[in-house]
Amino acid sequence: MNILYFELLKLRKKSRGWLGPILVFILIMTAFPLTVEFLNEDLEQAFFSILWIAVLLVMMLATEDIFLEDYNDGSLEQLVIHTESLSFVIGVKILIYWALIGIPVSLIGSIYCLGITSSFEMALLIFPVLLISSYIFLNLFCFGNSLTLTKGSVLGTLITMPLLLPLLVVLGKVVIAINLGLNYFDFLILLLGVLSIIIVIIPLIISFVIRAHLE
Amino acid sequence: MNILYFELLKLRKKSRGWLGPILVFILIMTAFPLTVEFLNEDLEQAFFSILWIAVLLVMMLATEDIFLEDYNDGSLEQLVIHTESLSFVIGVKILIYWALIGIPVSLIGSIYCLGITSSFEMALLIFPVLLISSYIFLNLFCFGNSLTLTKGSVLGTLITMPLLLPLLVVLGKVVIAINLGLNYFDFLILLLGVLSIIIVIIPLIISFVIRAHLE
Amino acid sequence: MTMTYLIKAENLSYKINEKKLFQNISFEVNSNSAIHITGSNGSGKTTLLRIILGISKPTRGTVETNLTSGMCYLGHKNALKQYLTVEDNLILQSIQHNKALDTLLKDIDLYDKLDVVVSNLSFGQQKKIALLKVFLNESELLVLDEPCVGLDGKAQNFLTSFLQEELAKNKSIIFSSHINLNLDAKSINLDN
Amino acid sequence: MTMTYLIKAENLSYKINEKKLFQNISFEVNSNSAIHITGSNGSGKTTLLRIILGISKPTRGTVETNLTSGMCYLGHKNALKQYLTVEDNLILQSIQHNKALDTLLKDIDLYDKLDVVVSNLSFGQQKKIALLKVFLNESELLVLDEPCVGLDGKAQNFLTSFLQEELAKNKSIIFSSHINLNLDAKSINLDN
Amino acid sequence: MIKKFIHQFASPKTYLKQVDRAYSYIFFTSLSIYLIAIFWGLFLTPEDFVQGHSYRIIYLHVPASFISQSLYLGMAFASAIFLIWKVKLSAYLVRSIAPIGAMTTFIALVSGSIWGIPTWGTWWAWDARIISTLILFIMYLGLISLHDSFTNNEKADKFLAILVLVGSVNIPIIKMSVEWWSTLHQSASITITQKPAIDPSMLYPLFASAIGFTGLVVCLVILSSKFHILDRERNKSWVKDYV
Ligand code: HEM
Ligand SMILES: Nc1ncnc2c1ncn2[C@@H]1O[C@H](COP(=O)(O)OP(=O)(O)OP(=O)(O)O)[C@@H](O)[C@H]1O
Ligand SMILES: Nc1ncnc2c1ncn2[C@@H]1O[C@H](COP(=O)(O)OP(=O)(O)OP(=O)(O)O)[C@@H](O)[C@H]1O
Ligand SMILES: [Mg+2]
Ligand SMILES: [Mg+2]
Repeated sequence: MNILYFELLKLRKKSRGWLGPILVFILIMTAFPLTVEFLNEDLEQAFFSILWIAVLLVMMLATEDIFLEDYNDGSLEQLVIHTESLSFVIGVKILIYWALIGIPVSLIGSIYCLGITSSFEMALLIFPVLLISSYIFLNLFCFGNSLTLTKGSVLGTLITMPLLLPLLVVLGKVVIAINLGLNYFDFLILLLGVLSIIIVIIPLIISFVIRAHLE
Repeated sequence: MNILYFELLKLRKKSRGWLGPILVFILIMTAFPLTVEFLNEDLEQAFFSILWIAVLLVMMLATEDIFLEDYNDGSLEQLVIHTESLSFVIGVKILIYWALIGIPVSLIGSIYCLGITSSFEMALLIFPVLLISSYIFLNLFCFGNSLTLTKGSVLGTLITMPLLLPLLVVLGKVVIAINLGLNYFDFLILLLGVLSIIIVIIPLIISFVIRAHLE
Repeated sequence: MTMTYLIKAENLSYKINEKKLFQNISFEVNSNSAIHITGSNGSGKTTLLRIILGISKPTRGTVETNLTSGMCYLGHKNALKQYLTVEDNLILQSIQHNKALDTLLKDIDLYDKLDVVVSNLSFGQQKKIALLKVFLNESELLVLDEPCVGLDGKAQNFLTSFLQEELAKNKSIIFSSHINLNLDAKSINLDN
Repeated sequence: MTMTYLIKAENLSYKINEKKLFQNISFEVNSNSAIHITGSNGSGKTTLLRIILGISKPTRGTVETNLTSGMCYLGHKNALKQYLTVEDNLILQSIQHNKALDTLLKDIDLYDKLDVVVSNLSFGQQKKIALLKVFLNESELLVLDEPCVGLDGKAQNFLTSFLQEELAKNKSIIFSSHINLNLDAKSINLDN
Repeated sequence: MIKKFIHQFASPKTYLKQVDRAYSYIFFTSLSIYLIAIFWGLFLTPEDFVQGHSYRIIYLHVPASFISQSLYLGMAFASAIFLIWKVKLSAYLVRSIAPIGAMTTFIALVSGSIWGIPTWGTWWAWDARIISTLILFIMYLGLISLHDSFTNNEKADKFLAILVLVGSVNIPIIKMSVEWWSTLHQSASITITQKPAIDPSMLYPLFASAIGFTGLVVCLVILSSKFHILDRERNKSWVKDYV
């Protein structure tokens, strides 16, 4: 489990890598009520829209050079030479990003949710959704960025966004489901299902892609 | 005016630098109606909130490594050695980023505005506001990034955030002003005033900061 | 009775965009032997080493390996994190802080730089830090791509004598270099 | 009658974190002369060159310059954009496409690489591209920080003979190098 | 076994030969079918009760929308073959289908937008089906730019195939978008399980136009793949003979 320690060590010093995205998240969530004078219900309506987009953007920011730095300085080569299971390492790496960025963002998001909707239940229900969706976003962005490793993150974004939009739609549905007291758990299970597939497959695909890049 | 041509050449090939942010903008604006099932009026309310935040984010993305790349590959050193007026070069550089990212984003933003509010007047009035605010955002983010050139840290974001929030508030007011048919031009002149100060001072400060970094 | 080889390359050819870089390179690396890959800039030395490492695939030919304890590779890029201190970088490369490391650091004049951020080190000092991994390796094959770029005379001598010792310890070395390393090595030239 | 100098450095000292890097370095660069700065890794060669260029400030001492046509600098970092082709990089460095360039490119075996993206070039080839700026410069003073790192023998010889020609043309050169360049140069050693 | 068979059969050379033979047949039959369908649809069917004449754009809109998704499925299929059996031809096909797919998706979007003006009173709506079609369009653009961003074609093929496969999860979502979300847009009026919710007098020409349009698009794919193959294999000896 050295890789876990190594990644943490790197991120600790590179606060831009994890604190940055979290700060951006806070910035967005703080700024949006400022931008328009909302009535209270409107605020609530817009809140979730902003919330999901903010989560998406933050995960995008967080993963922007998740592999690029290692590629540029030659660490990725070393990794490919020295590790048996590249996909495992990649899985762990994504996990750490999630732990350092996904979890705080989910927490902060729930707190904002509490602040805006004043509904403790809502905040509680939204928290696991945030956790899962941030993890899915992270995985997908990592996939896009691995494909376009040397080509810059635009292409990465262009490629990943279509993969994400369906998830956004589902997230919109979840909010409605919570509001109406409907099948919230069905959605949660759906998301969990998607996550469990992604968590296994994406690192495998990424490791394949990275090997192909170095070739 | 070689610098103009050079920057354009670089950006042309590095679509990440300019096409990327524009794409992200489009994707945010396209994705947000998906995230919640809005009624049409709600959509309009949330729209401006999303718009300003999207513009802010996009300018942040665009400037992320506006100096870092040149610093890392040694071009910045060469620039300092060979140019008399570093601050002029920096001013031009920001201008180009604005032309390539700020203007398209403002245009696209206005078009979305037309699409969502169905008000031609609104779109027309919002366009100059977008132009000016994107330029201001760009300048401020460039400043923040120059400060934290080598640190790979969030310091830039932290420093610029307090500078940006008042601007966001003003932008929120502008929308209300347009909606109510009130002192829109006062706001426009206010923004122009801020811009004209920033446009002169920021490049000077940045050039100073960069020299200090290289020392 | 066949002699065991560590690496056996047969008829390696490499093409880029339909242009041949090198053709029909064959060699064997046995324990206790060094191979010096020479050739002008862009002749494919780095490419060949990467093929041996298994990162790149040759257009034609095969590489068979017979290693028990892996290889140690240092390329043009030195895999250091510029924003971390020397100490943190050593940790990242799983180098334990022990006596051997201390004496090494003294030998290469970097003992007092442990807590300096790598980006503040000079070009040659960075290369030296990257070489630490090589100096402390425990693998039987060293693959070094121009290891003495940027090193001063003293460090070059240190490297050469280190490599000689390694050979004496029955290890094997494949390296590319434009500078002559005073090593008893079979040389393979990639220019045609 | 005083002789005119291009650069006159007097009593340069440089401290980092209260530790002396070098002390009391004085020299003059006159036209038609070369200065070779030597010293072990981390002895301050790059720092000294950057002081001469005016990028860094010495802790003590002064540098007076007397240049009419500027300097041409090539450091460890080669100021190439990895994602652009060689051709675009030349444009960025204001190098016109003309006969001189063509013959140069042929001399250093890069004529067929004009439309290759720099990141696809080998280490030495990238250095050569960076040196093109030096080969085509029109300034009276060349400041070169280890210009032959990674170059093959042929390119090194080419560089040496180019520098000799430049000297013959009344230009001046300050360079640092661990490799001996066979140039008639006054050397300044930074080790103490 | 399978591998050997595929490799022999699916050499670009044989592919081009076969396709050259079939091309003109496909082109002329599908062209005539499409022309007949359009003539039928435009002149021989009655005016729609609600929509008036404007509904007749259906003969462009529906086939284009349908094909744009089918092409993606085709790409996904070819990508899988490429990644599993390393059949070069499928990689070529994937790359050649992408721009055609982008084109048909674009036609679907534009024809839909035009249709929206008389029927919905707006040319654009933030509706699931429309957005998902837009997403499909973006996906096609992404695929093309990904492939083009690499100078090394072999790498590009691999990455393209992976992306196509990963992206194919979106296809069912696009397909089902109308059922899953309440939208402005029509849901499928022709399903296998239910009786068509459309008048037969419109249905038959619609069918015919779909078939004709498909044939025409196939012709485009053939042309595009021919260009692509000749370009990619331009250094092979057979290409010199072929040209
Ligand atoms: C930009 C706007 C539009 C887009 C992107 C769009 C997209 C699509 C798509 C993707 C299909 C599905 C084809 C299939 O499932 O195989 C479709 C079918 C259809 N569209 Fe649209 N559409 C748009 C506007 C319209 C408008 C304005 C109308 C008419 C009021 C319309 C009427 C239909 C009909 C009747 C079908 C056939 C449904 C079926 O039988 O499956 N569409 N469209
Ligand atoms: N996409 C490409 N297009 C054209 N040429 C390429 C491409 N990719 C690599 N090359 C060429 O392949 C060769 C790679 O050589 P390699 O890096 O192995 O050289 P080397 O022998 O290590 O040189 P050096 O001594 O400079 O390190 C170079 O000549 C480079 O120009
Ligand atoms: N922040 C810092 N803390 C400690 N030491 C520093 C710091 N910044 C620079 N140094 C030291 O200053 C010196 C800079 O040397 P410089 O880069 O000029 O060396 P050089 O002679 O060019 O060496 P090389 O031959 O390796 O290129 C190095 O010894 C480096 O360790
Ligand atoms: Mg090399
Ligand atoms: Mg140096």
